[in-house]
Amino acid sequence: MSKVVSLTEIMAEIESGQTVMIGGFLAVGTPESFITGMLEKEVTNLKIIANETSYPDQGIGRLVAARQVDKVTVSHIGTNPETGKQFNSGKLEVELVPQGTLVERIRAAGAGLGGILTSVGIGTRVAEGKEVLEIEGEKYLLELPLEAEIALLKAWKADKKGNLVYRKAARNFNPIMATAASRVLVEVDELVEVGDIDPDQVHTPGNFVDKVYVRGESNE
Amino acid sequence: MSKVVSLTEIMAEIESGQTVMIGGFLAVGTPESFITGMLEKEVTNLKIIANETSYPDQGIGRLVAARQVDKVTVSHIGTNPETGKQFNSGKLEVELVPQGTLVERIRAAGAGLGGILTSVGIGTRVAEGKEVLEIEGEKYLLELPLEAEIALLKAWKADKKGNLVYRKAARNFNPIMATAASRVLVEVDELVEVGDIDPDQVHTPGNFVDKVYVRGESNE
Amino acid sequence: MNKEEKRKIIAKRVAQELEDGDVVNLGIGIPTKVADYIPAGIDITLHSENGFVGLGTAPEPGEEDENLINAGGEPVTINPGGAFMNSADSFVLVRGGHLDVTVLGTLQVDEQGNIANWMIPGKFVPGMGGAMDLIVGAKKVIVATEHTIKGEKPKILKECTLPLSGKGEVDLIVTEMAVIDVSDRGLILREYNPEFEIEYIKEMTEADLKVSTELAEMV
Amino acid sequence: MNKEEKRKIIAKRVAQELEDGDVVNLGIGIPTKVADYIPAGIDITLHSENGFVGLGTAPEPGEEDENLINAGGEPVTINPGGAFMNSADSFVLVRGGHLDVTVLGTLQVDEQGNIANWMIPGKFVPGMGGAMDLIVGAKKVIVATEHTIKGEKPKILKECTLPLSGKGEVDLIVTEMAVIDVSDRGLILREYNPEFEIEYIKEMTEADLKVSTELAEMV
Repeated sequence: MSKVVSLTEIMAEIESGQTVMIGGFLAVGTPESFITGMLEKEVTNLKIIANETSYPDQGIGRLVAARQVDKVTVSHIGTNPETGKQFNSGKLEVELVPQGTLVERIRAAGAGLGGILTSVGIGTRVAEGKEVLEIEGEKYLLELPLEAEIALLKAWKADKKGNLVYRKAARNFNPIMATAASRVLVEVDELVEVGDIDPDQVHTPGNFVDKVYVRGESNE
Repeated sequence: MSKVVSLTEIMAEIESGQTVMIGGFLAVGTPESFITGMLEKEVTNLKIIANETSYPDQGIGRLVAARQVDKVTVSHIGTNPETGKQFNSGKLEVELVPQGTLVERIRAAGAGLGGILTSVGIGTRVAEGKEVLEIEGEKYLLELPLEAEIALLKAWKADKKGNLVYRKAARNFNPIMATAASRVLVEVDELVEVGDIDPDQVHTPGNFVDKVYVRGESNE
Repeated sequence: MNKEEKRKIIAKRVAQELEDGDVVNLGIGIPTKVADYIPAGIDITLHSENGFVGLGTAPEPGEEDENLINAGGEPVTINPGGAFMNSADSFVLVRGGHLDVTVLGTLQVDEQGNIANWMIPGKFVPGMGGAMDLIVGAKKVIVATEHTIKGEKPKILKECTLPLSGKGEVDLIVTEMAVIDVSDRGLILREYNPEFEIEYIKEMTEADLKVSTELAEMV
Repeated sequence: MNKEEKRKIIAKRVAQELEDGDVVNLGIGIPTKVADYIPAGIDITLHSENGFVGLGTAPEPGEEDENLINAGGEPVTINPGGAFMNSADSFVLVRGGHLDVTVLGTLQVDEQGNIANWMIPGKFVPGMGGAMDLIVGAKKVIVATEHTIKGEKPKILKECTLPLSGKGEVDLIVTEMAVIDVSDRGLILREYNPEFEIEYIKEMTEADLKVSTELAEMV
């Protein structure tokens, strides 16, 4: 019943063309072993949902630089010139979403909500093509859920049931993405026994997690 | 700069007629000292937002039994016959909300959202009078935010900055209500020094909390 | 068959519907008893909507924890590997497709899969608690109920007369007499308790009950 | 006055706007420098939108923590009493009325309080990151910016020409030349840097600049 697997087993789930959420904020909290695995497996035409596209030599940025990505749904691309270049030449589709709206749309999918109303983006290009609702004189955008086939996450500690604890600012999008994808695959620094994590201090309950890979374990 | 105060200072903030959120689930996670204080102060005409009305001799139920409440917005009243009696005789207004919708409406207020869309309640009395939106063939109720003037919460540990840690099933509505009221007043079992709580294990950051009362402290 | 025997038959049969790895929420009453009959060798995670997964057995007398109750207010325990969460996250789990099965009692259920279990207007208005969320959110909704009210009045109706808790959401009905699938073609009697004649079961069911071509005895 | 001097004047002046107990988010660039000038004796909590409150100073060289960066990707520290949170909760804080002040740089700002700081179509499209959320969510929006582009071209306009980040949300503009209130009556020059003539400041401002009856020198 252990959810702990090899990197090979993780990689077997990732295919070209998938919509993939990847945790992290400027590569902090990103599962770098999974990114390396995807580079080696040469999966292509990925649609990635993440906070940003990181740097060309780190995290998600490496997949962009290797031209394995068709579309990114992110809040920022400024730290990765490669993203801008591919976007300008029409090789990469970029959907820019305000950061708070982005994570709330992911949460909405994970929470089974049909959408959320936010005033962020009203009066800007973000509102283009979106339904506007007026409630008590205030205007709100209807923002729709964002879900994925796969979530690739990074945590600090896991137990064999998949309970997760994140570390410092590496938490960021990871716990929310854990709720919003059909398959949730996690890279961790450390594996502990079931019962070692205080139930009051679990950040992501194991039932949201499908597979756990312990970083640095031999790839059996 | 310490947020720790006496029960008298807490009670000075609570007035008749206020809309008050009270944490807890069947009195587990409810600030009983605050309830006792409200009974003694005899504040009346309260509008209470909570999971349920507990039992007549516990938690929120005591305020109902003492007829200090005009309206409750809750998911359940079955454990407190006094609530049902006052409701049937027209002395108490009861708004029943599905539990998940209730907490999500509170969260929406705390999160600055204009509302959320949920399919819970579609085809039932809960949908009466509410706007229904259809998105990709699926029907959703538009549920609006619920906010309060005061939130009365119970935590296990606090530091002097108001960082909170909850214990076991006493967490329930407390962390969400902490985001949705103008004033957030918390009863805790234990006070620790600033820095004693690992920043990775704070459940409610101190900036959401206005005042902390340590249960059992002399009422100075 | 007394009330206790009926409840045991129902709880035992519902337990067999659970599959290894399922996350399950058990309602108050008969559904709570399902936990006692989970087949050995399968790993079920019980969810308690007041904010945790890994719900365990009742504590030994004197070992109760004042901070640890189930959604019915009873003292409980949490298993190793369990996790507490706030109520918002608890219903993220319920509504977001992360709950495999919910088992609920009911006042009425009908052949369209409608369920009414939260109020009798003018008489009894406890409220829905988390039931409406569970009914909409769970992948599979199992109604665990005595077949009739006081051995006389059908609870399984052509159409619910009480205010609904959920519309078209019920997948399976388990009673002391029968296991009934709710399908597009209506109610299908999949299994029956041989202590009852099929004609009697039909009589005690207001809804039209089609007999499955693979009808079996309840075990 | 070189770029570094300008930035210092701006950051120092913005810091004086902060009040004891404020929760504050500082954007990248000049706003980040505001932290260096927070007046002694007031307690400010800095929020970092990548998921924590209690943002501290830069770590000593060699003391960097790979899991602890600010929203600009720089290594930082967290103060005692700080708290980490996930990105959803981080923006609950931002949007829900829990953030007292946000300080942001900009490309353009105008006399209606509009701000444009996320893209130059066809040229430069970094994206908005968390800026749009901060602009709508913070109780007070302070724009901290050099008064002009390269000492020549006004940034404070009658109407922004670039795509907006937020509409009518800016409360205060602080530059190396001036402190300007955004009011219902338009832009009000509240303070000026005596190194610049008021006429020159007006000239370097495309928007109409009304002089406050209580005009003071920037300190």
